[in-house]
Order: sequence, then C-alpha cells, then structure tokens
Amino acid sequence: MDSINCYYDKDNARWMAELKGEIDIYSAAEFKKALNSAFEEKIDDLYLDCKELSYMDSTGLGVLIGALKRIKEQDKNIYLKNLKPNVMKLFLITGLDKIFILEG
Amino acid sequence: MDSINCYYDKDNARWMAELKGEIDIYSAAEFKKALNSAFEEKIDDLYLDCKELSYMDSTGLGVLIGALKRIKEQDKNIYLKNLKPNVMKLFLITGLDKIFILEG
Amino acid sequence: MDEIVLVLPNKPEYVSVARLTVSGIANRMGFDVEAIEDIKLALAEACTNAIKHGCCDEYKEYRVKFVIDETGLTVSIADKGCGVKEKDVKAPDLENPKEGGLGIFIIRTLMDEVDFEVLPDSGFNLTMKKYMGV
Amino acid sequence: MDEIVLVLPNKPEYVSVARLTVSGIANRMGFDVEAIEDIKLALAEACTNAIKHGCCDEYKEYRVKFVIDETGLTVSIADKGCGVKEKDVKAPDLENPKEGGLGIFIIRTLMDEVDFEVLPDSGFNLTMKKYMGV
Ligand SMILES: Nc1ncnc2c1ncn2[C@@H]1O[C@H](COP(=O)(O)OP(=O)(O)O)[C@@H](O)[C@H]1O
Ligand SMILES: Nc1ncnc2c1ncn2[C@@H]1O[C@H](COP(=O)(O)OP(=O)(O)O)[C@@H](O)[C@H]1O
Repeated sequence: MDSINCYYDKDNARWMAELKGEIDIYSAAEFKKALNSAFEEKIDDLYLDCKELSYMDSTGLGVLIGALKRIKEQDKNIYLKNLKPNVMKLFLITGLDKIFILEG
Repeated sequence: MDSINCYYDKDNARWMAELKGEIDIYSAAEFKKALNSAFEEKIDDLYLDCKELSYMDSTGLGVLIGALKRIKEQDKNIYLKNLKPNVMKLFLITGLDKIFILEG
Repeated sequence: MDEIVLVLPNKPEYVSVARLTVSGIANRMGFDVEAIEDIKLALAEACTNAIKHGCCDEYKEYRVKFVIDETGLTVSIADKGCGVKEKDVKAPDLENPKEGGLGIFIIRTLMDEVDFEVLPDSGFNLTMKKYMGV
Repeated sequence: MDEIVLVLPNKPEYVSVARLTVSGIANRMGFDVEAIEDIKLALAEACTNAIKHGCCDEYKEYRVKFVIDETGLTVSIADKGCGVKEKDVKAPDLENPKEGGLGIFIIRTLMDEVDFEVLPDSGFNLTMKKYMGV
C-alpha cells in the first residue's frame, strides 16, 4: 500500500479513508495498524474510498473482517466505494459483498 | 512493440511512423520489416514519433542504424521526436544523438 | 512448452515481484486483463501461504514454476515447510467470516484446475492452471 | 542479504518478463525512476546477449540472479553457451556505427560495477551492480 489517510469526519460522525496502491501480505500490517488506531480512539462507521486501490487479496480482507468484528458489536459498519473490477470481484467470490456495504 | 504505423506523406515527401510500446529483441524484427518494406517502395526521409514508445534497447538502435545506412547514400536521414527520458538517454550515452536527428 | 522458474525469499516484501513476473508472462501469452488479474491474485494467495505456513526457520526460500503451452498457464508454488494435513484445508464458513481461511478458496474459484500435494520433508506444493482461450 | 533467481527460456519473447521482474525488485528497494530504467535496460542487454550468443542448441535456458543488500542491487546473468574471448568484447566505434556491438557498452555506462567471466563449459557470466542511494 502506498499510504493510508484516515480521518474522523465529525459532521457525519464517521471515519473516512482513502486506500491507495496495493494491499497484500507486505502492506496489510500498516492497514491494520491504521484501522486499529482509529477504532481505539472511537468506534464508529468507516467509509473507505478505493478509487486508487489497484490490488487487494485475502490479507486485506482479513484486516477488514477483523475490524468489522470489532465495530459490529456496537452496530457500526464498513462502507467501501469506487472498487476497481478486480477488487470488486474479490468481494463477490468470497460472499463478503453481503457482509460489508459496497457502494458503486 | 504494440504496432507500427508507417505511411508516406506525399506533400512533404517523407515517411512518417508512430512507434508504440516496447522495441526489444522480440519486437525488433517487426520494426525492421516495416522500415525495410517502406524503403523498398521509396527511399526518403523518415520521421518517427516516439511519444508512445516506452522502451527501446540496442536491438532497436541496430534496426535504426541499418536503415540509416541504407538511406544515407541518397542523403536522406531519420528524424525522431517526442522521446521519453529513458529512450533519449539511450541515444545520448551511445552518441547516436549526433547521427540521427532528434527533435524535442 | 516453455518453463520459467522464480525463486523468492520467504519474505512478504517480494510477493509483489511474483505478481509482476506472472503479469508479464500472462500478458505475453495473450490472456485478457481479467484473467491476468485472476492469475496474479491466485499466485499471491499461494505465495502468502508459502510464507505464512511453509516457512520453517531452516528454509529461507520458496519456488514458483511457470509452465506455458497452448492449453494455458500452469503455476506451481513449492515451499520446503512442514506441509499440512489435507483435513486442515477446508472451505471457509462464509456465514461466520474469520480473519483467515480464504486463500485456497479464492485460488479454487479463480483458476481452472487446482491441486496440491504434501511430500514428506518437501513441504507444500500447490499447482494451479488457467486455460487459454476459454 | 536477499537473493532472487529467475530462470528463463532462451527465447526473445521472455526478455520482457525479466524487465518486469527487475522493475519490481528495484522499485521495492526504493530506486528512483531513472535508476529503475537504467537497470531494466542493462538487464535486457545482457539477456539479449545470452539469447544471441550464449545459445548453443543443447542449452535452452539462462539464469538471472538478483542479490539485494543495503549497498545496492547486483544482477548476474549466466548462460551455458560457448562463452567468448575477452578480445571479442570491444568498445563500439561510434564514428562508424554498426548494427551491433552496443550492448556491453550500454551496460558499462548505466551500471556502477560490471564484470564478466567465461568459465569452461559454463558459458558467459556477466555481473553488474547498481549502488543504492548515490
Ligand atoms: N504452503 C503451505 N504450507 C502448509 N500449510 C498450508 C500451506 N498453504 C495452506 N496451508 C494450510 O491450508 C490452510 C488454509 O489456507 P488458506 O485457505 O490460504 O487460509 P489461511 O492461510 O488464511 O489459513 C492453512 O491454514 C494451512 O493450514
Ligand atoms: N552471453 C554471451 N555469450 C557469448 N558471447 C557474448 C555474450 N555476450 C556478449 N558476448 C560477446 O561480446 C560481444 C559484444 O557484445 P555486445 O556489446 O552486446 O554487442 P553485440 O551483441 O551486438 O555483438 C558480442 O559480439 C559477443 O562476441
């Protein structure tokens, strides 16, 4: 992953982040750390813009599932938008499009 | 190389071509064939637009040198424009920027 | 039939190199963009497993073999780890998603043929094939 | 120190695979765009030579080894051809350009260290290094 930019949007009471580059076994640790430190501060919905996310595999899904479990208890969810076809396909074949909320 | 498009510009009495993709040991043969068949039809100046040429190595230079030798006898030359930095560097380090005519 | 071999250190940072190498091969063979993405992902899952499960301390590398012929691209990923028991490789429970357990399922979904064998003292050997032109 | 090995068939169509692989490695190491282009070109020249000169019929492959450490990237290209006599490897005559003879000159210009050895019955082995952070 090239970088992750996570900030809290007070007006809408949600975490926002843009994912860039690739999330694989190498970069997943950084992704996990970013989400963990956000949810340590405050548990709330998370909106991820994946417009510039060119690649993700099961290591990225693992981080997302772990994060979702943590916030589900408080009825929060993870929203993903602007997925590239290959990333969208990963959610579809694993059935995780029914667990996360995919937009566009 | 993805493709080479070679046509004769009658008004200006010159061959024109756009180079695309990569010229290496695999694609150089196609490049050579295109230039040969042009010069078989008519010996004249050749203008190459390299805007979309992302890579070239000594195999491409070899083809250009061979072609130049053939048309030099009749005082024609090869002009190249819009070279990407890596392709420009190849001409500079080999001194071939002084043999071919590089524009921009 | 052509064969290409790539030997990589058992380290997360080089899985992206395997992805680039296989993209180049699949692209050269004429696979379309979607198929190339499928193959890249399947290979990355297998490399991830070789690193996560196949890495006994003594063995510092794993090997990827690409076999190219008219019928398609066959990729084998072999580590020298401790192997695995067949029964440990199960389908994920999609009703109760867990952090892990999706890799082999993804590979099976994306590739046309998948096979694995565990050889005594030679670790896990996963072979997968994508057909050409179907 | 990490080591990556790529074994390729003696065929022109796979030189692009070597370029992609080394781009991935050099990019992961943090080389800048110009250095990555230099390394790609130098490697392609060496692979081209392995195919053109190092290909006796019996030997159908050549081997590229990448060694990564803090000082930089070292790439060795070894074929199993008939080798070459040192005196045959000369600087090109730039006043009288010829179709060939530029490959090794280009490699020497782009890389920080270049060395080659000819071993009896093991062909040509060219080693080149690009320093990190200079
Ligand atoms: N290279 C390997 N070496 C040993 N065991 C492996 C290997 N690849 C997969 N496995 C086994 O198969 C199981 C399922 O793998 P996978 O579906 O990728 O999920 P995960 O790796 O997240 O557990 C692993 O938990 C492991 O027990
Ligand atoms: N892998 C190799 N095996 C045998 N000879 C080689 C090899 N690489 C280079 N040479 C020798 O070095 C010479 C110079 O190589 P180079 O500068 O790349 O120019 P070219 O390949 O166009 O002749 C070659 O002509 C050949 O005699």
